[in-house]
Amino acid sequence: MADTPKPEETAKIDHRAPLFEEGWMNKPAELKPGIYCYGSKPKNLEYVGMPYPKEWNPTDEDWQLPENWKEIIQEGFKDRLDRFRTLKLFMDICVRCGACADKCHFFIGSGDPKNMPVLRAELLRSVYRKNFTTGGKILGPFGGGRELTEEVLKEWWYYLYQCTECRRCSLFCPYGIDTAEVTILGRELTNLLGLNTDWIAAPVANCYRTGNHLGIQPHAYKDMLEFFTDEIEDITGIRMEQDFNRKGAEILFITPSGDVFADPGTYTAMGYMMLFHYLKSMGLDITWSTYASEGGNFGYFTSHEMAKRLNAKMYAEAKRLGVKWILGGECGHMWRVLNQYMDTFNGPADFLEEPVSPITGTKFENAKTTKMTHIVEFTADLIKHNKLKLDPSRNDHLKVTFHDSCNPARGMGFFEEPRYVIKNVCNHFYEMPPETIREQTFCCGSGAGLNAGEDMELRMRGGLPRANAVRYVHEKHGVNMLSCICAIDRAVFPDLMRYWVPEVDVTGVHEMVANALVFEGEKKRTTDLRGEPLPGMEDEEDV
Amino acid sequence: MYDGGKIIIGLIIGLGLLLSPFFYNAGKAAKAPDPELTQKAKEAKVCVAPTTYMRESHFTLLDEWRHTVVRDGERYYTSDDGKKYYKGLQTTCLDCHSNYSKFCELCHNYVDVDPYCWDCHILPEEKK
Amino acid sequence: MNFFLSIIFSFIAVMVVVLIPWIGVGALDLRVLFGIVIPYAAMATFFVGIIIRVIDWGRSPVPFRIPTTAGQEWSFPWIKRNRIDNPKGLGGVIVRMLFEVLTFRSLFRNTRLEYRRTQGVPKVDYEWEKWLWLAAILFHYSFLVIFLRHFRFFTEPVPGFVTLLQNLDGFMQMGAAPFNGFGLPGVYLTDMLLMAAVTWLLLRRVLYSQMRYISLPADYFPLFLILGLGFTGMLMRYLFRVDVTKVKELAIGLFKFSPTAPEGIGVIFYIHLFILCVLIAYFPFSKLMHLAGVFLSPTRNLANNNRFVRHVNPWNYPVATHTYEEYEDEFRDHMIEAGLPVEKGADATAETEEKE
Amino acid sequence: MMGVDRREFLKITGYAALFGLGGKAAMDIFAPGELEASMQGPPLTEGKRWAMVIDMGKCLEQQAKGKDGCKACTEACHRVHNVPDWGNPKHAIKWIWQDKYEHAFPDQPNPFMTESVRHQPVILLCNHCFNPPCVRVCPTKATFKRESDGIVMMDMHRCIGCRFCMAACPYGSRSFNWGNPRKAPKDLNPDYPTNRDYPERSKGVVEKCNFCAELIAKGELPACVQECDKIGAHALTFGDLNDPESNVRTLLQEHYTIRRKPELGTEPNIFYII
Amino acid sequence: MLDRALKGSQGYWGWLIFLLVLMGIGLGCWLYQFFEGLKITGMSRDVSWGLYIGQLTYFVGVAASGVMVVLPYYLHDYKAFGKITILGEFLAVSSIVMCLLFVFVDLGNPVRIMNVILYPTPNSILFWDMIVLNVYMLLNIIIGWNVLAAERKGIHYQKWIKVLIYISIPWAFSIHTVTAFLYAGLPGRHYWLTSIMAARFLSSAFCAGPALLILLCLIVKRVTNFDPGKEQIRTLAGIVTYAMLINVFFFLLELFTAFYSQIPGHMHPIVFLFKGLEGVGNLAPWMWAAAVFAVLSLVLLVVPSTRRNEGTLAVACAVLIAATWIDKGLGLIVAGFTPNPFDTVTQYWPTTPEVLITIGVLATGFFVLTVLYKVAVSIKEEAAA
Repeated sequence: MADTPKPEETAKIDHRAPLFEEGWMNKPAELKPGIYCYGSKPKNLEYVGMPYPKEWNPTDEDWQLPENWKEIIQEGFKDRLDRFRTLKLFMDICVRCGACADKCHFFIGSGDPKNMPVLRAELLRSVYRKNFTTGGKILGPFGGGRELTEEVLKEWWYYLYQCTECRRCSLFCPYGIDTAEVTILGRELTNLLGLNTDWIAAPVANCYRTGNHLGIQPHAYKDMLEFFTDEIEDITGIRMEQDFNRKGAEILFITPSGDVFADPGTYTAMGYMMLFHYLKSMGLDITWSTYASEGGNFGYFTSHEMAKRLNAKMYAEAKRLGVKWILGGECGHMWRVLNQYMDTFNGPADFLEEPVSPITGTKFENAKTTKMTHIVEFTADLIKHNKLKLDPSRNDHLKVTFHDSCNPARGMGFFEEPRYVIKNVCNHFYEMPPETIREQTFCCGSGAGLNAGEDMELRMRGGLPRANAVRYVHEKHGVNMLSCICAIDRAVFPDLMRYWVPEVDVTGVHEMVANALVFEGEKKRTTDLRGEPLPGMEDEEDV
Repeated sequence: MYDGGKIIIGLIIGLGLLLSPFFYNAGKAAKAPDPELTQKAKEAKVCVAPTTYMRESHFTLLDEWRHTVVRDGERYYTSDDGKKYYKGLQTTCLDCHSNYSKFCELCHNYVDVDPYCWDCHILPEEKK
Repeated sequence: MNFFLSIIFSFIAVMVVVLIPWIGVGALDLRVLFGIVIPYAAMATFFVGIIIRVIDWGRSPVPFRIPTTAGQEWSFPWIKRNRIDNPKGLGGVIVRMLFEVLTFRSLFRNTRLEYRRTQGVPKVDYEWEKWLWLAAILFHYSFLVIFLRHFRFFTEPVPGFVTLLQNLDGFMQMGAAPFNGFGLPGVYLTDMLLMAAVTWLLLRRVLYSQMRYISLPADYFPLFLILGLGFTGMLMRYLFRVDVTKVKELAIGLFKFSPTAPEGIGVIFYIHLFILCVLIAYFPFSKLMHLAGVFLSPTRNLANNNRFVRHVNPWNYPVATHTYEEYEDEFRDHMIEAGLPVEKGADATAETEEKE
Repeated sequence: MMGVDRREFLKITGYAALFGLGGKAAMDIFAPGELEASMQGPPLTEGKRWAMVIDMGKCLEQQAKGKDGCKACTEACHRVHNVPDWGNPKHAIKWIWQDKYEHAFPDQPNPFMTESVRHQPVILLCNHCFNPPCVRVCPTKATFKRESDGIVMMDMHRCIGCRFCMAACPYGSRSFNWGNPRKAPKDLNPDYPTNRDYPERSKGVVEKCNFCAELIAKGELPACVQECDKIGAHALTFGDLNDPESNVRTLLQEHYTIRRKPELGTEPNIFYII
Repeated sequence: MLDRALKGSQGYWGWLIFLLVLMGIGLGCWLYQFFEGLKITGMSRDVSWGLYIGQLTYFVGVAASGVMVVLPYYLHDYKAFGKITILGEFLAVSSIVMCLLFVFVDLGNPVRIMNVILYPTPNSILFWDMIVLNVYMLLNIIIGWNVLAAERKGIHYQKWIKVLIYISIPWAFSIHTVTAFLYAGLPGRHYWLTSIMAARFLSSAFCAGPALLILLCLIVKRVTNFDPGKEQIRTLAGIVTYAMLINVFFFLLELFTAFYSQIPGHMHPIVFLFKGLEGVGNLAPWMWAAAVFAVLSLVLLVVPSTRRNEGTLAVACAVLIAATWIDKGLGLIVAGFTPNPFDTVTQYWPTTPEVLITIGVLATGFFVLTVLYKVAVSIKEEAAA
């Protein structure tokens, strides 16, 4: 693993490309340690039946490509052009106006011109022109065409895995060109040759086998939640029951496995559990699954097909358990896949019913066919109907800001619900600057399978714009808590904050909900879910 | 084709607009105008400048005249062949070309030009 | 290929485009070729090319519904949704597309990165960037108006809207300009706006390092072509006049399929016409196809209604999944031990093991 | 005029024509220099500082002859220059006109003057000041003093209608086209336009007496003077102030004359013999 | 930043739509004027400028007054005004927009407006007025926008902005001085031919402009979450008080010169205004109302307790604006033309279309003002939030 440079070093970024240079087409990518992730291990590819598994290192001269690799790419490219209008269109209509150029967090944080979304797509486009258009074939570089060589392939791999598919560029594109779509299909092409990163390949294999990307086996999963039960009892004095793989339950709950195994996501998981327990007496009938124990879809970072294979578990498990509908946890790309793909992939889910909140009776009309509701929607509805007794002052030690995770933001339009919930459970909420939130939100810098350890420099660079906005509210309002509704965010932000804005911690929304939730018969809370003392609460005891 | 209906309707609308001159003109007799010379003009044989130049640039000449008359007080114009003319749209040009509707207007209408000369300058009275 | 080479290449290409008719008509008097044959060929290329291209796009399906959601989605009645930026139905999509096509809404959002460092601490700011949007919108609208104004050469009688457009465009009576005849006939605002906007679009490619880096010959070439088109057009109108009645005779002849190439039209007209022909013939093969493409962009022309209206992927195919049975078979013992419910008893595991 | 000389500009066009850009060459039409030619008119075209002397005695004599006085000069002028009658004093356009003595020379009358003197009609027109304030204020040089002969001219193609000159003129000699002259009431202007050889004006421009620059160019006297002579009154004398021997200089030497508002330093070129 | 103007409350949009309706009516009337000529106005051969040019004069003053917040802040480092300089600058921008439009609608041949640039004429004050007004507008847009953008980003504005700010201060004085020169240099117009015309203009500008700014600040305070500040308003009130005193003083100087000298040409316009001349006295009630308003405003401003009370201060500002508007926006132009060069009097009164066009232009100005203030206040709210 490369040493991650100090923030002062990382901050030295030059966004200007040199005046006289040969031009990007002839400049091969230089694979810098700290920027790329390790290559995919053969066993992980083999487990899910991906082609050309091999032991390889991206810095190797020889990538052990099959003899006919050019044909494979050519065929794969053609096949995808025929199957995806997006790809065909996005290859053809870009005018290189440059509006997207400085919108990418990786370009902002690295200054590497090939991280401009337009150029990232041009890496593929140049080959497309050469291989599929008359002009490119005849005019060559003058027609913007470029031969597909091993160098180019390496460049593809290097830069396609430097995109978090956050779609911020697509927001600004006058034609709606979504570079994420190009990246996704580009990654599909590299996967045809067995070229992936292991940080994607391994979770994919894990998800496939155990249901979750961490590879947690069912009994361990249960253990973990039991541990949470103990913790909760310590804090609140209330003992709650476990509920797994129960047939006949009304609702199936699926959340990213990161919430179960990694701080601070674990506190969010505790938050879900407490909420469910709170509602149990009001008629909530919910179960967790160890089989469909992952919301996040790492297949989506590999190919559409792999995304579909992993996603299939959700409906399959719902069908097996005979639930009425599915509730989804706080997750990023899980919701992008659920919103944009699931029903198309694996629907129609006619064995399920339209989701209705058993507590408030609210029909979630917007989830009519997917039959899957977001837990933040669910909670917002509860709060709106006054079904929760909340004491927001228990979060008074927090000055909170909210990070719109890119997937629910630009892939779904999920902005108001989390804010509504946060504002009801804590008293100090501050927005980051408008250019960095809602639809213009900045990626955490580690999405789409990049939150490995070996590409830490890339992640810190990519997270710079987000961290910069957090610093703004931190300095201005003393914000000390960055909330989000994405497990990857919760996994990567602690590192990012430590690097750029120490003193800011990370939380999920339901951790704060649980903190504020007043149970009947609970003992006086002196700490929050993290075991940190609640200021003022000790004094109350004395009075 | 997918979404074929929508795409074809879009194409028809889009290209239809671009092709509209074809439809618009179809079946119409759009003859190029043939300006008529008055008896006086025919007799004079020559204008103040060659016909080609007058067809292309008579307004340039008029502007030149206007400017030199009003601002410099130069009232006379010598043509190529040494003939002198009093610079005047009404008094010189329209004196000869007194058939506005069969001379000026034909081309002006044909290429849709509506000069504001006639806001002030008086058209000759034509015998009907 | 660096930017310098790209510009030179494009510039020379446009110069060649100018020289061809100059020689062709000026020296060789090939009026029929340049006035009739090439325009018809170019128009045919243009229309057929566009149709083929669009149909080719149409032949690829839109397997997934992936609109960019730039506003609050439809959820509870008490949450204000953004009907335009996150449309749930056709109406919203139409409005969104209209805004996009007519006002360049996405481009209007454009910001410019401002990166500073003070004592090693980075600071990232975003400044509203309006010049690209402004130049783009001025350019496109000016081009549209100029195109429609040209209908006075394409139609007989000239429709009223063309006359109105000319009058509005020539509203500023800059006639009687200090240069002799320069303001006569009336100066059109769109002429100048177009040239200014295109010049800026060209300059920014050269001045901004990022733009310089991403620009290809295919970016400079159409800009030079359009500049040439505008420049020759303005030259013809304001300086080297041609006999417009003959020009119209030629133009309308083309549209009536009874083409003529009258004598006595200045070479400048043929240069103008040839540049136009090159531009429209080049159109279907170039990035200029964004004109049609913008309407087909799935991130903009689809509603965000996946959760309540199922989108069907025409090539959806069954995939191998890891079923629950396989899963339980692998972990059954652990599950039973942990007290997790299972479908089959503990002996089932033994059975499978035996089989293997 | 800006930068480029008009003829230079034509030359550029000509060169372009040489290269065949403009179709038929424009070059052979305008050989440089030939344009210079201008017809030598009679001596009247050579004045350097045109002026007018108005003999009020003669004028009043003529006025007394008619029942309604004499309006010959006004009528002639307005007929020749297509000046419409709006029928509304607020919108009136006046090139040459009459007003009472007390109004023409507001600083002259005294309380003991007889009513008839005070109300005596005086011929008024643009003073063609030597130092014209209207020219000073014009933002476009639409009104300008002709250097060759001192006539204060209007360029009707250039006037933007800001009416600054009207505010600046201390003599009320400038009129504005509040409406389109062609839309002036038909009953008041039955045979408008009265002179088909002279243009009209568009709405929104300022106009005034131009000393009949178009007639002078042909060697003719201004219309008002011609008319006055025609009816035998000879009250108006037009001539060159710069020529010591001229008719006007002679009159000025022989008579006591006054000018309107001389204290303003505008140096009017209209003199009144009283 | 302009996107902030696209998001607003119903009241905001309602107000904008209201202004748009007025603008539409104004545009309609202007088209009528464009096709019929200026005869549809109340202007005449004798009173050839009227309401339009009066408003130009008045709003040049309002525009110039922006300097009254800029100067103390940047030259005297009076920190409190830092909060509201942007309001002053944006008021200046929208005022100039109105000024330019008032010139435009007053032209007989608006289509030839480019002639002013095509034939630059340095001896014409109108030419210079065009230059100073446009440059002042540009200066204020650039300065206001960049300073605001810097504030949004929490950084200091660029150094070159400071240079522009220093230029803008004398420039503000120049716009009203040059505008005064439009009138003060004309021979034969006694009411205008006074060397303290520019001084009078500036004094009336520096009371009327800040008075309007005070009212705007009070409105902003009411309808938004941004509070321009008590101290700021108090200081502005002080400026208004002094400027109004000087303004009235200057007017009294004019009265003395005219009536002690007893020169008819100097007396007549004033007599015409306050009493009427040759039976035309339609402005007299207005002028007396202005006099009463002026006195009333001075009383309210000079007495400390009413000056410090925001309610009475608002009344004082409103009547002061009315008084100065009648004096400068109505009386000044008409009286300059009256009596005319023939010592006779022609009555002027604006016609309905003329008034509607004027309202249309005002609505346009306030539209620009509203949008600019919306942006400024949104940024201020964001920065304060």
